[in-house]
Amino acid sequence: MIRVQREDFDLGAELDALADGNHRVGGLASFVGLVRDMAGDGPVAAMTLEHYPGMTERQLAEIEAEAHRRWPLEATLIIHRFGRLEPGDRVVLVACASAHRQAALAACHFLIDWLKTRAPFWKHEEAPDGGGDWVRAREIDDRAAAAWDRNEG
Amino acid sequence: MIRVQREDFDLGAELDALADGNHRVGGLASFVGLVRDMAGDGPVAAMTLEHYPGMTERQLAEIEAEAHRRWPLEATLIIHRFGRLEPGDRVVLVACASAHRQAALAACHFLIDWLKTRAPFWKHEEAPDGGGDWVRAREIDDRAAAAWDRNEG
Amino acid sequence: MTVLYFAWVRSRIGTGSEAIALPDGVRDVAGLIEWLQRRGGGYADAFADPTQIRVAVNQEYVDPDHPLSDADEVAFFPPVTGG
Amino acid sequence: MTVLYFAWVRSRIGTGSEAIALPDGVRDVAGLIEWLQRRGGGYADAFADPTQIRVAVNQEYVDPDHPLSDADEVAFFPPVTGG
Repeated sequence: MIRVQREDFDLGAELDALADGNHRVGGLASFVGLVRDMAGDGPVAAMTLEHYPGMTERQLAEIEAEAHRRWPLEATLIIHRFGRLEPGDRVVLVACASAHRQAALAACHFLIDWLKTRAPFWKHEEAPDGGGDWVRAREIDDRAAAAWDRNEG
Repeated sequence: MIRVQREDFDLGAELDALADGNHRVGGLASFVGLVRDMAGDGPVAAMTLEHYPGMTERQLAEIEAEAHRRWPLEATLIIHRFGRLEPGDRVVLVACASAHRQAALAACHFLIDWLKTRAPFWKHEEAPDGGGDWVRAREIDDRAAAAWDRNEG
Repeated sequence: MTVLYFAWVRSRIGTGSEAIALPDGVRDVAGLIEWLQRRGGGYADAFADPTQIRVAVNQEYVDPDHPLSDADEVAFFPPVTGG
Repeated sequence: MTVLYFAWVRSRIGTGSEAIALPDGVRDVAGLIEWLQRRGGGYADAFADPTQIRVAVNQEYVDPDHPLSDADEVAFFPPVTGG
């Protein structure tokens, strides 16, 4: 399931719903990304996430479908927020339920790594002094995503 | 933090508390293990988890300390239940909060892999016909834990 | 065509969206980028280093040799930084 | 010594805990296992295949050559299956 929204989400309710009543689920792995108060360039007062409506949902659905092709998953969930967020705010949730622990953990890791290099979101950071700049993509994220390419069939 | 308990836990409340107010946290990874209604040998009506009080807490604390030695973590939590559990019930939670996504994800994966081969818990499964047997350790779990040895130092 | 700009590509150009009739002689994405660069000003600035630009046509990532038609939705943006 | 048994080791022996004075000639874990095997019955059954037995002394995993003293807490159990 894919959700792109301005609003926050209830982490516990989302995770509980993912396995609810499905007794084939043996493992539920999740990752939540949060806004930090520091970035590479210094303190961060807030950030604004811009995205490409339409393409975002399409890319997230493709990433989710790829996870289901690679691992035996009972359920998956991706929630990504946009708009203005402050330190401590949740940005993104990816979660995978599977009969098997390793499948749930690997698929969760894969989803967030691919999402970070493929989903059309861009962060604009505000510094406490009122300045601001677009966050630059990091090579380390490209390498993390590319590692999953090498693992492809 | 380590908790060994008979009672269920509130997943959302536990995860929210782990990063609460700590704006250095950029990623929160978690894994929940649940009781499945099927095992290798057939349907499962319930299971009872026996453990070794004292040694359990000591081993979990050692595993948690090892994760903190290997990765820069802001907070970690391990909750493991014991007693009688039915399909759909939560068995275990491991969660890691870090400034960095890869550290949170890797440490979470490490914690559950090591826990499964080192924490003194034993599952006794009940079949629907009233029969029951002790779950046998799986070689695949030994290999998963051993993979983290090779990554040592 | 509908042409969309996001993040600093949008900031530099000064608009997020515009309608552009497929220019004479432009057949693919690379051709459209060259045409936009020649507009000068914010466009020249935004497309100064094409290696820093990602392109989607009809909401799918494409390479510079991807052909264009007047019905396409074309989007230009920097490498993504969500998650 | 306090000697503890868990899971199917406990089921086969029929008790989870007993006090045993360190027997004459037993100096290490391997020696204690041999001594317990010689008790026969459920003990012989539980320790029939020592490769299936894990041992902790004072709540830490140890190898068969770990020395024993009368003050130790010794635990025998199968490979763990939690998580």
